[in-house]
Amino acid sequence: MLKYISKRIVYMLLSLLLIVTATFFLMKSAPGGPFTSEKAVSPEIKKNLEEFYGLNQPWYKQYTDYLGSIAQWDFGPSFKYKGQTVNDLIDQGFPVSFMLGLEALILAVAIGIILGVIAALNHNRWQDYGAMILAVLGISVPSFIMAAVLQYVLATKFGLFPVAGWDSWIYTFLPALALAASPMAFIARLTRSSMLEVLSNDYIKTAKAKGLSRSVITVKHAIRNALLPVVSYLGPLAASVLTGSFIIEKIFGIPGLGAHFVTSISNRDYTTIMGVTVFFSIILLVSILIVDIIYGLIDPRIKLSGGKKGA
Amino acid sequence: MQQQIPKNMFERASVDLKEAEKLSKPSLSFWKDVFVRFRKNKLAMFGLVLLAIIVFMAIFGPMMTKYDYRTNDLMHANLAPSGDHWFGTDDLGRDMFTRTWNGARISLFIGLAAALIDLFIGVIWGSIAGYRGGRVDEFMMRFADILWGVPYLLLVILLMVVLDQGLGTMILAMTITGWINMARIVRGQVLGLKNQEYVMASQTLGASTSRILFKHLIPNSMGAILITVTLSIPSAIFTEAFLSFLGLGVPAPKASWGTMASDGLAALRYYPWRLFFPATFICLTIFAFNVIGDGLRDALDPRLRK
Amino acid sequence: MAEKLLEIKNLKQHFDVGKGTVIKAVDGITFDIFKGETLGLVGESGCGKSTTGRTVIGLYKATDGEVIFNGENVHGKKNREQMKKFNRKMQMIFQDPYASLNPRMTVADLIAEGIDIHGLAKTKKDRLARVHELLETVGLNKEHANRYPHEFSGGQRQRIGIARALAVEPDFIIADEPISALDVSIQAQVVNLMKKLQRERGLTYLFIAHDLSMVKYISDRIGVMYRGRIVELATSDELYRNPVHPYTKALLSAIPLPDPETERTRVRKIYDPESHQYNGEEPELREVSPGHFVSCSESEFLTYKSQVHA
Amino acid sequence: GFQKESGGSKETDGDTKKGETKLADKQELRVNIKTEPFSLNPGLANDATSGNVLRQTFEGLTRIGKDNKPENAMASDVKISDDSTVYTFKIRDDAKWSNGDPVTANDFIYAWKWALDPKNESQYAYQLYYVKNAQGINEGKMKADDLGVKAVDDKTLEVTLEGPTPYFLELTAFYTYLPVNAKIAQANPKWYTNSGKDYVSNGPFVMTTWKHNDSIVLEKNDTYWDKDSVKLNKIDMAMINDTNTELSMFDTDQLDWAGAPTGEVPPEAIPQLKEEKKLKVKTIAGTYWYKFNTEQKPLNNVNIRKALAYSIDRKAIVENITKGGQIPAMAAVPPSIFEENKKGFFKDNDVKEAKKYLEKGLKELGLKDASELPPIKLSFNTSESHAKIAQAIQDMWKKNLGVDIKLDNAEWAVYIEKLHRGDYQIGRMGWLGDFNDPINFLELFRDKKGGNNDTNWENPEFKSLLAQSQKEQDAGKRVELLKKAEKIFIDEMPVMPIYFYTNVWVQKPTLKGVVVSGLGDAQFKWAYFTK
Amino acid sequence: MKHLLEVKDLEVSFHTYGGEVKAVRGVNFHLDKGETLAIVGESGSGKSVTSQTLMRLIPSPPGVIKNGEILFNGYDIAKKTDKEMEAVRGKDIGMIFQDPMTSLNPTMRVGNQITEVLTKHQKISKSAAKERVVELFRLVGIPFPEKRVNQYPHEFSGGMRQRVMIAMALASSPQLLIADEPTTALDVTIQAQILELMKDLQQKMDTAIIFITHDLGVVANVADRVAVMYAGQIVETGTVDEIFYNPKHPYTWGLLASMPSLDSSTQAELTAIPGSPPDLTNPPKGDAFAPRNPYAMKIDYEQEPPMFKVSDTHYAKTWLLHPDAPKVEPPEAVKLRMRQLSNSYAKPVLAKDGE
Ligand SMILES: Nc1ncnc2c1ncn2[C@@H]1O[C@H](COP(=O)(O)OP(=O)(O)OP(=O)(O)O)[C@@H](O)[C@H]1O
Ligand SMILES: Nc1ncnc2c1ncn2[C@@H]1O[C@H](COP(=O)(O)OP(=O)(O)OP(=O)(O)O)[C@@H](O)[C@H]1O
Ligand SMILES: [Mg+2]
Ligand SMILES: [Mg+2]
Repeated sequence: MLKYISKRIVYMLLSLLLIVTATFFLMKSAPGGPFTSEKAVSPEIKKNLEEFYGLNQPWYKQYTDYLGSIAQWDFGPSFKYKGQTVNDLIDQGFPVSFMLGLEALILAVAIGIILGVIAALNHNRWQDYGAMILAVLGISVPSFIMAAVLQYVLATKFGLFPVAGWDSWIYTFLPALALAASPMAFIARLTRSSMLEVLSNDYIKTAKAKGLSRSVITVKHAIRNALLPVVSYLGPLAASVLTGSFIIEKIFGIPGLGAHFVTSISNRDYTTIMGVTVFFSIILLVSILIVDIIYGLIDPRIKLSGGKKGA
Repeated sequence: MQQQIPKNMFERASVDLKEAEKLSKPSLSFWKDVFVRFRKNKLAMFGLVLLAIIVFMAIFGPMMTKYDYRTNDLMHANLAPSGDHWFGTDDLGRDMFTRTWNGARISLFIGLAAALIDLFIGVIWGSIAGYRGGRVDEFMMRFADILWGVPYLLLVILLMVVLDQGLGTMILAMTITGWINMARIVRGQVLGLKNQEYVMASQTLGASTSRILFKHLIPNSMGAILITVTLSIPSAIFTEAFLSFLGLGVPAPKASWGTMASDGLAALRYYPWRLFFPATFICLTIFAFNVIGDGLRDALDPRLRK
Repeated sequence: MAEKLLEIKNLKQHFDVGKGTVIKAVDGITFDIFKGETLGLVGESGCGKSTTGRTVIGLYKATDGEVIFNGENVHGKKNREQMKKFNRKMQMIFQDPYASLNPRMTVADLIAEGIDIHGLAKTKKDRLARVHELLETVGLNKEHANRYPHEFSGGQRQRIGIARALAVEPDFIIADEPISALDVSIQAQVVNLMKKLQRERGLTYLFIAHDLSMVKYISDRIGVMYRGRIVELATSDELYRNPVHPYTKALLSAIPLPDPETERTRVRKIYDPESHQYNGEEPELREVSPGHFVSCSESEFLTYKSQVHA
Repeated sequence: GFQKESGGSKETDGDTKKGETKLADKQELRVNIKTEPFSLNPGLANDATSGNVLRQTFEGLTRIGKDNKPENAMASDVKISDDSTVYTFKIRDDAKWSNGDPVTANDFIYAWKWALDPKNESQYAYQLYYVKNAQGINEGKMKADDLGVKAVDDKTLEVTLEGPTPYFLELTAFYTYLPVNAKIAQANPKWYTNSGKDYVSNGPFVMTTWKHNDSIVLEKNDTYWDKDSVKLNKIDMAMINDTNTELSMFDTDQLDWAGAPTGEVPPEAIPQLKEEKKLKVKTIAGTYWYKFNTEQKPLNNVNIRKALAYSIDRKAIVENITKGGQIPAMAAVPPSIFEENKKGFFKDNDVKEAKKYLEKGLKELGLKDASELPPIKLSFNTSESHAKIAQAIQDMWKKNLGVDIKLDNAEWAVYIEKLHRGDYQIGRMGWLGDFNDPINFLELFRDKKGGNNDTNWENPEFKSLLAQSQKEQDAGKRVELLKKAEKIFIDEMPVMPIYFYTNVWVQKPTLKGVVVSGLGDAQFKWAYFTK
Repeated sequence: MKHLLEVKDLEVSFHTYGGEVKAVRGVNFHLDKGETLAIVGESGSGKSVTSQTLMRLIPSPPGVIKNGEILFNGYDIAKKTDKEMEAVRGKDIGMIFQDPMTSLNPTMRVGNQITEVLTKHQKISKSAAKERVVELFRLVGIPFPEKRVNQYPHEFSGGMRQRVMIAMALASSPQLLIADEPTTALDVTIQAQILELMKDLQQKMDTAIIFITHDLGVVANVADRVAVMYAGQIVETGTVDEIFYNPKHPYTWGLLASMPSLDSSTQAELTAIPGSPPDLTNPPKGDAFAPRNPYAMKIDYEQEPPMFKVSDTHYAKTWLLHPDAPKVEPPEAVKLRMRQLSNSYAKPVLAKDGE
């Protein structure tokens, strides 16, 4: 186990290095720069600015400098927000996004699984079709439409929730719901299909033969096994949900991290691009690792020894 | 009470042993069998009909009105649905009915094209990773992680700069990361299937990897693959809208459901029909694909056949 | 005796199942199989019979030891061509007729898989003709070619599996419990077929099974496995008449016979692995009488020898 | 505790009559500033959002008054030398920083030098280039001490300019010219990154809370010299970057003001708001135009350019698409500067004339028909309203001239890069005046390779007229020169104006006294709520 | 005396895409306390469906009980609701499934899978249940039971898993134990152990056992009575001696003949029953076995044979017992077994309805 994890961590660092490298060169080759503006600055000033930010250095120097400072968890100053460092942006934004994301994730997982289970238990009955229609809505209505419609109907029209802002719990409800809708739908579909598969397994019959009630069988025997495919989907999902969504944060005026993923790129805010990418990638890689470990915990048959079996 | 049975009934009847090997069920080919089963699934058939209607409308819908999708009529902007404009008009006074069905062409094409390409790459990638296992698997899946970690927006911006705007570029942009989900899911399936005896049987016959993948592992992962494909269609439809923002989508004034829906979203409070029609048809299409996918999966499931 | 077709020398197959545990599924077995014979392999479930079979055919990479087939090392480095050649000569029939046929392929495609892989048919017609011929060989008929495995009964499926193995005209077939999943009457179908094929084509079998009466019926010689090792190897008659190793005795004493009266009076011998007095000596396969090998220590060897000759 | 009678308040707000004014108990304004400001250091700010905050918290030598003219602020008196190049400002005695320190001439000098110091990488330092040697210092060619400023004494600031600058007093109200408390800034170089005791300002309000990317809270500054005019106790500035959300928050009483200049009203909402008579509209100094790349075929032909420019129906665009009361632009300089430009230099939607030009242009190009024109691509940066206008114009050109063009949108940075590189044919752009003077619009096109020209157009006569205007001391004559230049510009049509910008917004009916300047800046100094 | 279990005219069908599969077509049998009934028959003949119907475990849909009664202790199980069945399953009736590889939940410790039964049906504490599980493990011969209870199924060999299944079925000392091919996957030594174990328990607790298997040796070993099934029907039933020493049905003959005996020559072919079982969606007219029956008569293709009574306990469903039928010789292998049993009637008689 420990060996496995340390091996995975080495892979993680390697992946991270590759992500950083790819991002660096993509960023450098994208047209425009941090000082691109409709009111062009004079070449002298531009030169000064570039000098200040080290952008006049040859690329390999810039690249190694970036790597060096990333290794020290120092992402440098933001180009877009003067006087703030990228670390500041992450420190301010991430807790907010994380809270919201966690709420959404819990919502998505809980409701998604419940819907999927209900649908599977009532295969081809109205509950199944109902859950299916909800899921189709969730899948085919993307979060930005979901967010706007929820906001308009529940907040603006009926005043049940605040329109926007980030204050108390009540402010998190709509954005979390909008954020959760699509993954919830996918989880429901996934759970349903794997539940159906699990329910046709022999050990469910065994459990019935023991005289266990339907609910006990569902909870203790079926769901756990049906969750495996859901869990493997959760890794990448958790990473993107927990680091915030640009569109949801924009619509609901939430001071999260998600905005920086998009604005940093439109602003060509190089340091922020690198910073948030590194941050996101770490979360991504860690959550994939965690998911793999959880997978092993749920399913004792999965061995974490590095998966080198005779093929 | 016992009725009398004629004596000759107790004569030996000749048994044709060859006859005994005969199967009593009529022979159906795999696809025919699938089709028969599929046809019995009412919901799936409904989905098929729905999709057929949508495709029909995409082809003929734009011809049903006297309007075209691009001519402005600023004096008649944002009209609610009426006898003249069945789906109303948009903010440039263009007929929403015509635009909706024009958009259907693009969105359906893009949805299917992207889904198929995702399917192609994802299935091959995932199945090779899962089947080969070990270091190959590690390498391939870590590559997917890396691609997932690099900011998509940057990738797309660069694509746009390097390549010309066009259908090919757009589809490339959509599929550059789209296949990863599929790959993950197929890999999981293959991991479970590769130790099946029929795979081993094929190995002992000296089958090549590609043969094992295409003849054995992939056909038997169809269920999960179908679910994922039906999910990648809406995501392609909306990715196109997102790409339009970056200048990579279909160029204005051409319409697509995705761009119409995001345009309509801004007008939600005032001209809700501008969101309603494209969004509804997206939902209906996805619904159709989902029930068709479910039906197909059931029809393809060997455990359901007897 | 006839010439050796297969030599297995000190074959080992260990599985690393993580947490530092290694399962020694096969732990140093040595035996030969002669051309045209059937070697039966019996033993406790989980003693490594299937693993032996799979390692011999190269589905697993052996941890140690050699498998020499027709004078060539199976596990030696080989390119694809050599591998393919080998695959034509050695084939396998699997235990589970349900799991070993891909449910999404027609019988024709299943049987023709080997033909396709090895390019044994020039034309489509030729291919079909071969499939029909094979179907006939295993007692099925042409109409079955376009059907799917689920449409067949277990015995028929197992025959399809045999036809698939025969398609590449192998010399040697490993049959891993080919009849365990079948009911008695159908077992007979399959066993008859296997015997017929052996007569007609001079096939050599490694026949793995639990059912000792069936094994005895089909095998020329029988190997008894226990915990990854061969404990006794002899001709079938000899083994049944003069079992030497206590595990073999226990095994034979446990065979239920379809006769209620004998069953009521059956006394079972119980094997206790602790009963051997090895004194730290590694037991070895020793020939207690011509062609009769038993795994034992020096001291046991003498006792066994005297038993046999008594 | 706000006193009802306040001597300092010069009530001129149009829609309240004296005597009726009953102040509400709660004097707290909630506005939206859309995004996190780039920087709240006056020397670093380079964006409207920062400006909107700084304008409330700081005060320059002058301030744009309610009448849209600069009036004395920190300065109690200004003397201008005869050649208009030396300005002597007397700083008022009661000018204080929010921590009680007096505002001195040195605070200005410190702030300006700091902004010009290349080390401080201020992107708006060029706003100070009117001051003698500023450019040289900023480009690192001169020492900071060479700057044409002098503290005659603590309260007297003498500024020497590069040349006569008729609009210099407008400039001193601009945020780059704001002072900074030198004592604090020297002690704590990071004083401006957060609210707190080091964030001192000299304007009507002080910033008390700054939650980055979330909100800013301003409170009334008790040390402000004109604090009696200030009635608001508090301004809450939210950062909501979504127009529909902003309007919804206004509708649900989470904001008192939605729309320009701090925020934005969604164009789709405008008709209804207009109907409900809620919408406020104010023209501002800004022009929305399409640039022609005059070196690209067929746009190198002036007649083709004119044909295109004459044949679009600007009225239809502003009435049906932008809807915010924008004024069709048939000139370059906005009417808030040149009143008569409301009419412009040519007729809107003059299809007949356009066709003539087209014919002429085609003949010059040796083509028979519009369909033979080389392909034309109209580029714009991604935005819904740009896209709509582009589609409307595309349609108009097709209908009116039979010219078929392609549309091409791009992400902002990519687009700007393309434009600056000259890799375009027709490109959308807009210009919002930095100060209320025609030169700000015309000098963009002085040099072919000037940073903001992009059209590759140059005209010696135009150039010389601009140069003359800079030297002209007489305001009337100067205007004549500039008008002449504009005429040439429109004749040559390197840029096709479409409309003049407006600010549209909605505000609480009880909110009064907010001043929106001709440049579209908001000042809350005089704002208050009635009962 | 009342029987512990009495199955009358049981008919079970599955509604599938291909039509109605008549898996069980009128099955009658009974079972007393402490008795072992072995059910043998071809794959797909409805053995598992019959036994699972006794516990109401057939999946529904698609399965339905079309007809019949299952009287257990006098109550009709066929009429119970699912909720009521929960109290019966695992407590009064225990079941061992055919496939030990898939019948245990792979993600749950084996110990817990058994504790579940105990806590459900007996009011005992968790720790008491744990102890009882260890005891059960010892009883079924699993070494190191204290350690083994905390392992997962995949860590057990097939034989051990099967023993876990048995321990589970025995946990609450059921009155009826249904064992569906419990030893098919096991080698003979372990099979023998398990058979002994079951007999042992039966003696202690007076359990009735239904034992399903293909292996006639096992049948000879465990059964008191035997039922032979073919195509959803019981075609012959009798005491174990009657079936082995005086079989009457040609299918039973076929089964007995196809077994090699340890001393049979390896040269002789085994006598297999040719062909494959009938399609139960369309059961043939007449005797379902007719197409594979070398003794088939014309009537076999026309009319379903009635049940003939050969002795008080021995019934067979074949026209060969009809007085008009020609006398036939069973195959050689069967003839060797045949002996005259004392309780046989002089002539088979037609059984009365419901017997
Ligand atoms: N791929 C594998 N990974 C780990 N352990 C394995 C693997 N395959 C087999 N084993 C283990 O090796 C041992 C021998 O297994 P094998 O399947 O060869 O037994 P067998 O003699 O064929 O048993 P049976 O009669 O039940 O089929 C078992 O303990 C099994 O758990
Ligand atoms: N869920 C189901 N759906 C449809 N048909 C079914 C189902 N379960 C069983 N059957 C059918 O019922 C018939 C009897 O099956 P059953 O499992 O009882 O056979 P069996 O005698 O136990 O065979 P085996 O010896 O192979 O276990 C078979 O024809 C089978 O196809
Ligand atoms: Mg095995
Ligand atoms: Mg069964």
